[in-house]
Amino acid sequence: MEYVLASLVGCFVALGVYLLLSRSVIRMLLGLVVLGNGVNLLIFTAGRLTRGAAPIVPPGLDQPDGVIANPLPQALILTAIVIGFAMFSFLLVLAFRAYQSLDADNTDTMRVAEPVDAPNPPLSY
Amino acid sequence: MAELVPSAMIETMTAAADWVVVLPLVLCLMGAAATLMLRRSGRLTFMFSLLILVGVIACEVTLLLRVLDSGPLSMTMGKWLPPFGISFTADIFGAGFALAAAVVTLAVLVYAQGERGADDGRDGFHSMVLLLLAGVTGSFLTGDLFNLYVWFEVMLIASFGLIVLGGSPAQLDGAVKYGFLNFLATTFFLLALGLLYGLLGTLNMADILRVAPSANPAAMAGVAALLLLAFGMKAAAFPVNAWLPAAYHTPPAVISALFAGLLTKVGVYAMLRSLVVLLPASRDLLEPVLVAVALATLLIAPLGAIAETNLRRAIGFLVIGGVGSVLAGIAIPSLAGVSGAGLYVFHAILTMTALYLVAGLVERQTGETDTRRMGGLYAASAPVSMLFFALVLATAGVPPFLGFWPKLLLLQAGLAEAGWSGGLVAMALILNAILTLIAGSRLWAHIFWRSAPEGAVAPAVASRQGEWLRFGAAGALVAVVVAAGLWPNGLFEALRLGAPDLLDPARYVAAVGLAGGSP
Amino acid sequence: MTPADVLHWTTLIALILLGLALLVSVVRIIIGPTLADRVLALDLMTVVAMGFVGALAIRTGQMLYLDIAIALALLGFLATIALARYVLTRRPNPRGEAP
Amino acid sequence: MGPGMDASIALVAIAPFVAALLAPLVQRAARPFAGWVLALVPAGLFLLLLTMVEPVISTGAISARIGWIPTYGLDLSFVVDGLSLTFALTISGIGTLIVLYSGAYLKGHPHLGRFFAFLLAFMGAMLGLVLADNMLALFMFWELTSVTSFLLIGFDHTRQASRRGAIQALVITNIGGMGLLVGAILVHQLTGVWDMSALGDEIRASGLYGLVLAAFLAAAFTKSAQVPFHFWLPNAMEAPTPVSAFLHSATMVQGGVYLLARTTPWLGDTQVWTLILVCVGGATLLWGAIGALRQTDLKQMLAQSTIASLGLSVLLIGLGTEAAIAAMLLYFVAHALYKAGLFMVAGAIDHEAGTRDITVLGGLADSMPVTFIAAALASLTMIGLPLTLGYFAKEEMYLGLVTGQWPDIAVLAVLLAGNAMLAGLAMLVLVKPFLGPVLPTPKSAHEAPIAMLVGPIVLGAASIVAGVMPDWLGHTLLEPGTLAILRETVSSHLSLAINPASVLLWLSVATWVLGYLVYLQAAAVRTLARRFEAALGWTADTVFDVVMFGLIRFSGAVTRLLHHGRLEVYLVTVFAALALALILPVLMLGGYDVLLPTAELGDWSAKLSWPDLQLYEWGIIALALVGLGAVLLAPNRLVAIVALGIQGTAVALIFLLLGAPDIAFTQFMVEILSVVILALVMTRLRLDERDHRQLEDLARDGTLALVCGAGVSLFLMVVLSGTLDTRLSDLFAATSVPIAHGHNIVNVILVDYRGFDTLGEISVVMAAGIAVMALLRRGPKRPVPPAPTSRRSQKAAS
Amino acid sequence: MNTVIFRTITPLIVAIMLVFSVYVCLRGHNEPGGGFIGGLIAASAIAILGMATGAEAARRALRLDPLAIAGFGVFIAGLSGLLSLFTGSPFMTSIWLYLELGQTTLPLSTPLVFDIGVYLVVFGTIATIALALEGEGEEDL
Amino acid sequence: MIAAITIYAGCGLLLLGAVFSLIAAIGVVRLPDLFTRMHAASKAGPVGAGLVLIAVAVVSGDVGVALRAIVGFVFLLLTTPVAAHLLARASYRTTDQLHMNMVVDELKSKTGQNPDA
Repeated sequence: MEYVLASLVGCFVALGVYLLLSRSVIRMLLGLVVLGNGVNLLIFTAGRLTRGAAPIVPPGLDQPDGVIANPLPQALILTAIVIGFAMFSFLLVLAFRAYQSLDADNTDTMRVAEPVDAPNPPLSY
Repeated sequence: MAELVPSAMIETMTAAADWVVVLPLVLCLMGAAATLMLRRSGRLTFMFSLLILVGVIACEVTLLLRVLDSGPLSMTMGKWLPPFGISFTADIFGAGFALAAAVVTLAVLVYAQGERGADDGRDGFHSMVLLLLAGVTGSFLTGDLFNLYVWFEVMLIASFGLIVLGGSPAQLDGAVKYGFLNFLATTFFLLALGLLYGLLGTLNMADILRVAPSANPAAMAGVAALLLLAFGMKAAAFPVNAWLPAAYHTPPAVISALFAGLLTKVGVYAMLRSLVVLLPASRDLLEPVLVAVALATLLIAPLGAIAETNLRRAIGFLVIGGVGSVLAGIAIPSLAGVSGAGLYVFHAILTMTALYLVAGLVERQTGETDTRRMGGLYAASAPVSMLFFALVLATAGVPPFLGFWPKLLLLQAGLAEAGWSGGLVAMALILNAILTLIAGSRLWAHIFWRSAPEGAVAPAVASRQGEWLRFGAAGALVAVVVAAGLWPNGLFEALRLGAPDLLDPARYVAAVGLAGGSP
Repeated sequence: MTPADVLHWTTLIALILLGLALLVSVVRIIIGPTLADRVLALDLMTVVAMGFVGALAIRTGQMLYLDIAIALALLGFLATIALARYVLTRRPNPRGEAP
Repeated sequence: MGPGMDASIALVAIAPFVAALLAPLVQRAARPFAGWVLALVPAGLFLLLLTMVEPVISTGAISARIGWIPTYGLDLSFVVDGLSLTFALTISGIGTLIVLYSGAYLKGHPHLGRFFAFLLAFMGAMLGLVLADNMLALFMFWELTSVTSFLLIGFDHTRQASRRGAIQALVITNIGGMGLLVGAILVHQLTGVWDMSALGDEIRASGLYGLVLAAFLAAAFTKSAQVPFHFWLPNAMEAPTPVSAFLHSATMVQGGVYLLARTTPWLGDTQVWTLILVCVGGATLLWGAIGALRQTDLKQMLAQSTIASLGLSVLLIGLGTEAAIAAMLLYFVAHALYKAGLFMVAGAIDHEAGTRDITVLGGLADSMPVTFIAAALASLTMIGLPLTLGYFAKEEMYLGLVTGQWPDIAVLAVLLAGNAMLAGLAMLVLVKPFLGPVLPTPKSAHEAPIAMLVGPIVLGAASIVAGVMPDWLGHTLLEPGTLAILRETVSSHLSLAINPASVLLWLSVATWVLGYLVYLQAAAVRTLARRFEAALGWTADTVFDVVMFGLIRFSGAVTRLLHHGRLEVYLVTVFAALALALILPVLMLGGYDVLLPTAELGDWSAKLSWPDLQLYEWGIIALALVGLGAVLLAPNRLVAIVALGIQGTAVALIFLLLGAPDIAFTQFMVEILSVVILALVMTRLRLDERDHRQLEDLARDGTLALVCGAGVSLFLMVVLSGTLDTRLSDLFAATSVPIAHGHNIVNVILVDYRGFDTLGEISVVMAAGIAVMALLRRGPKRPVPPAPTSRRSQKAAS
Repeated sequence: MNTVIFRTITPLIVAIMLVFSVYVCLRGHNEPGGGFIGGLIAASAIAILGMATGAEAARRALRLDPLAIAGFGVFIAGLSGLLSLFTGSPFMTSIWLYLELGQTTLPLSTPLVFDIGVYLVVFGTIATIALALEGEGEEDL
Repeated sequence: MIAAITIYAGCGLLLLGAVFSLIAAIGVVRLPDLFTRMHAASKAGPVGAGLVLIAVAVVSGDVGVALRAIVGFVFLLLTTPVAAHLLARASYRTTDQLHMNMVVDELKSKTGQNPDA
């Protein structure tokens, strides 16, 4: 089961990377989301998988009865999801503003900060 | 399982004085929250954040003195025994860098007030500066790798907010590159963390030190390589440094200054901590890569500074060159090497910030960002030219400025290294110093000595408003750089006490006190 | 067959059916042809996913999964509304500009 | 050597810097007399140093030590011995006169205050350099001289030639300075000491001797303008004349000579040393002398002759005999006196007559008699006539070489030729401008102001006074000086008596005669030298430009190649690095072995067994894959966004299946909100639809993506092949209810065990809110801090 | 989007969502949920309100600047951690108070305060983003 | 015994719900145009999910859980129509090519040529 998930993680990462290389800012954002999901799944899988029992102590008990899923990676993933979502929101709005003022969604044409026609450095003292 | 319960929590009382390790961070965070709530109240936000920063600096001075006096200081949150809770552990390096970061933030804040003038702070500038400092402080002081990730992200998102402040097209373009590449870097970090957790089952740094030697060495080397990539991106090491020259020159000068002082330094510090301290065995396996990266960064970055005509972009390349120096120290982790790397970080935090602030003064005076259209500033403004001159020399590592001392230590480390790597690194350091000086002297000649080129408007009379704040902030930082270079004994004393902790972290581990997790 | 066995097998079948339903509805998302079709299929997928969560709650006996289903019921339509708004703005526009 | 002496030595090193800081204020306060006031500082130091002469003669050396970085074992240690005292006295003495002279020369210059500051700082650096015993302190002062001389040479900063000269000097001497630093570090590593006075034979005995020697020689040769690094020196003439007079007589360029002398006891006196120094010195001597004859500009002639003199000094140090060392010391003083004097004279001529070209000058002796006397005194010393200091210097030079052996004869010939040319040059400098018919000059020449005359006269007189007191000279200069360099007592044998039987006398006469011939044939020599240069087509000077411009062009090319501003290429780099980082270390260390089936069949079946998954779980995984495929194949961005929901739902369901309801919950919510925000943004964008990539780009990106994905998968499998230490989670499960009072362990981790992470996390969320607000707000009328953009765009805006 | 059906149903749905969000937040310590999810649900409610009535109206309905709410959230979250300074424990040590209110015991704890802080931060931030994107971006945020 | 009956009942409801969901999904794929697909999606879909929720309520045998399940069902009934309504409206107003399958366009006949014009 873990190996299946490991392969799935690879698929997520591959698609994320592929989308990130696509030059369209919106697609790149989707790539970030997919990549983020892949990484979350990776953390989850790395914490080993247990089917079924959620890490919740049933009411009235002091300790969970039986095997539970590893709670620590879950907490880490939750943090990572939230952070990823915050980043995603920002980058999305950034892409939107960049589109508004640069009139471009394609990174090929986003060349204001590092101009295409940068002149040769002056040969002088 | 029940027998674990009594050993889950710390039994002893925590002295209130121990809180200095966490207070700087909490003050920054709550200060940021409070300034955000106050953001519609005019100048109050500035005064308030100033107050917070002074408090932070006071705490950090206390912390540094304490750490110098009695070794690393640790606090594990929530009274849980490490490694169950999150440890915050300050050693001399971490505390010193945190202090330097707070000091430059203070300077930047004052400078910004001089530049922004009557701006009411509704754009959340002060909150973001404080958040950035919180992220940086957290990264310097944390003793838990996942926690480090969180503070990285705090720093990152705050820097995102700052870099777009003002929203010019160039800024947005730079921010897109900066944003994507840096967010990717932290994603890689997270990836490495997941794998590391899967290997070791722990995230506490001291605990990792204990269990890492028995883990699968191949997988650990892979994790180390991923960490190297992630931190290398954050630190702008060649060849993954592209975001820095793409973005640093786009926001207003104050923000560039803040970034130059803080962001890449956190990256190299994390690299120092993770590779040299935590995973020394894996670091040794990666040494050829580290050496190659250090060499490339040292040699290629100053070329950019020579080629670039945009002033702040050129300085950005100098920042990268400095990163190369620190990488050299990480590539040769002898006592001299890590001391040099640590001292270089300290130097770079102060000097690079000051350099950008002075670049801001230059741009204000000339009304230009391109050195080809600048000139005549030497005659027009002696103070600016002297500040710039001192900083360029400090960057190039000319004695007696601060930059010389780390360069000396690193060269010593390189020349003492028996193998081929030490000699190469030393040679690269020397070439870097020469190229940096060439770049600096050309900038100097173009901006200051040359008379203003044809068609350029005569240097504008800068607005008087806020001039004292701007000059005061930049001048004070330069004064610190010069003074620290002239009397570096305190720094060397700190290095003498602190550097051995990096190579033999026994004191660090003892301070964390891993009583809770002993197998 | 004890009730527990019945429960086991029914939930298994139900989950398989629901999983199948998810996959089938995805087909419409992929083939479209219009955006509205896709949005509709996405909406259906959310609803089916809600059913899946419910069935899983029965299967595992963890009734607290129910809250997820409730939240899905409450929020699932948000995405649909947002996308419907988008569909609205994409009205054919002679000048080819975003409104 | 009580604390008083320590304090005075420290004072010598520090006072000029303090004076430099105050100089602009003094200049502002004492406007016309600033030169006189500030000259008091070097004069005072000169007197202070004079008081040390007696102790040095009697004890050999005085050392002083100021704690600097005790932790690092680094003190500011100074040594005053015959060598450093000679240099320090010359520097401060000439410095006094130069400060005086500058006050008059640059009268009314708007930046005179700065000039004084740089000049005094330079002098401080130079004094520190010659007094320092600690090699790092030496290096620090060494670099300070480079830096301050940079500011001085470029003082006339609006002229490109000035800036070029300054940068050239800085770059060349800095390259050498790095050599000094490396040498110092190597010496420290070999011996464990920073103080040069503590060094003995260790270096010569070490295997690294060659490297150390190369490092120190690089420093000395660049600083002292030896061939092939000589070219910066003439260009440094772009500085105002007082600066040239100072830099090229007793300071800056003599730093290299000083360094060689200082290192002789523990680095010198080996075959390599002698060979290199003699060859380089000899070549420099001849090259410089010929170069000087080529010029007609007074300053350039003097500058080139300085190169020759430096070559001469280096050659003498290389010889390393008692006589040669004595000659070097005498020659240093003599050269400093006459060269400073002649430069000041040249400055006076330039100042008063408006030109420095000897072909258009003539007969100035009438209008500038005092200047003429000063020039005559200096020139006679340069020629080396008896009763001047120069005479002794020359005698001593020849003294050690009259052995009759071939190498010595060869060196002797070189020396003779060089001296002869210098003597000829001295005659040219004296005769052409001052004697002969009066030629019209741009300005009507008249006597220079007193402050400009004090210097050359005093210096000229000094060389005569020294020239008639051989015993005093031997006692106070030669004996302590040679003791310092050779570390053995040498008794002086200078005498005024002229012995016609001595070969030396006839060698001197030969020098003068040859010099006179050179003088007569100056024009012919000049044309010849110029033709030679023209035939060569390039000089080291042009090579410098070629190298620098090449470097700049190369930098430009590299920078444009690497920092082109195309994000996708940056990303390709990053992902290539990721692929390497994921795969290479694990592969090279054999990490994948755990995944390979081993010989036992049991492992095969374990590896190949069908995963333990229910059908519906397969369904969800298929859903995830289909979702990914849908995103990949989506015809436009919006479909991709919708398709993103599929994989999001699938991931959430996977989490739910595997016992993570909290994540599933969050994932659902985040997925929905992501789509909402995306849709909100997309309603305000209109984007073109297709993926634009070329086929080869697609192939490249696809390969990279597949490699990264496979790398992550394989790595994860390697990690999974081990067992996980779950003690953290075990404890959380055990204590969640009893101690932390929460049944949802994940939530307890979030708010208690690792609540600190959550604190950071919510800070991220808050910051994201601020950042988005900053992005979207249309702020107050005035844009927030004005980021100066290019002027063009500002114009466009206004 | 201004259909009668939508506008009519919106207040009801928003109210339900807000109540539900508080419920999810408060019981998060024992069952799935917690401040973050609660905050997301509440923010979604505001987003729906924004879609139905426009950003300005939603902002008015909210009364407070949503970013200030977020700031307040971080502030009280930090404050809940600082409280343990007075108990001689490290930062963020939980403190539990059991209030006896008649028969029932009301547990008050710093983790609860912390979780409420999380709720407020998420709510404030997401509401800011959603409303900012909803509006035309001309207002002085 | 009662417990067993509730379980059997719950199982039945669960299966029914699953089948409804599947039918809804198939309907969305098979039906010819958006508005007919909407019937499947917004009628059969919520019914399927609702039946599953009711099954949860029945099986759990816990009043609290049952209440929550019912509340969830109510929410579903509250929100799905709104979403469907808005989507249909938006789609009706913006697309032309789907109208060819329409036999009667009541909205058009009520409000004239184009309700939004």
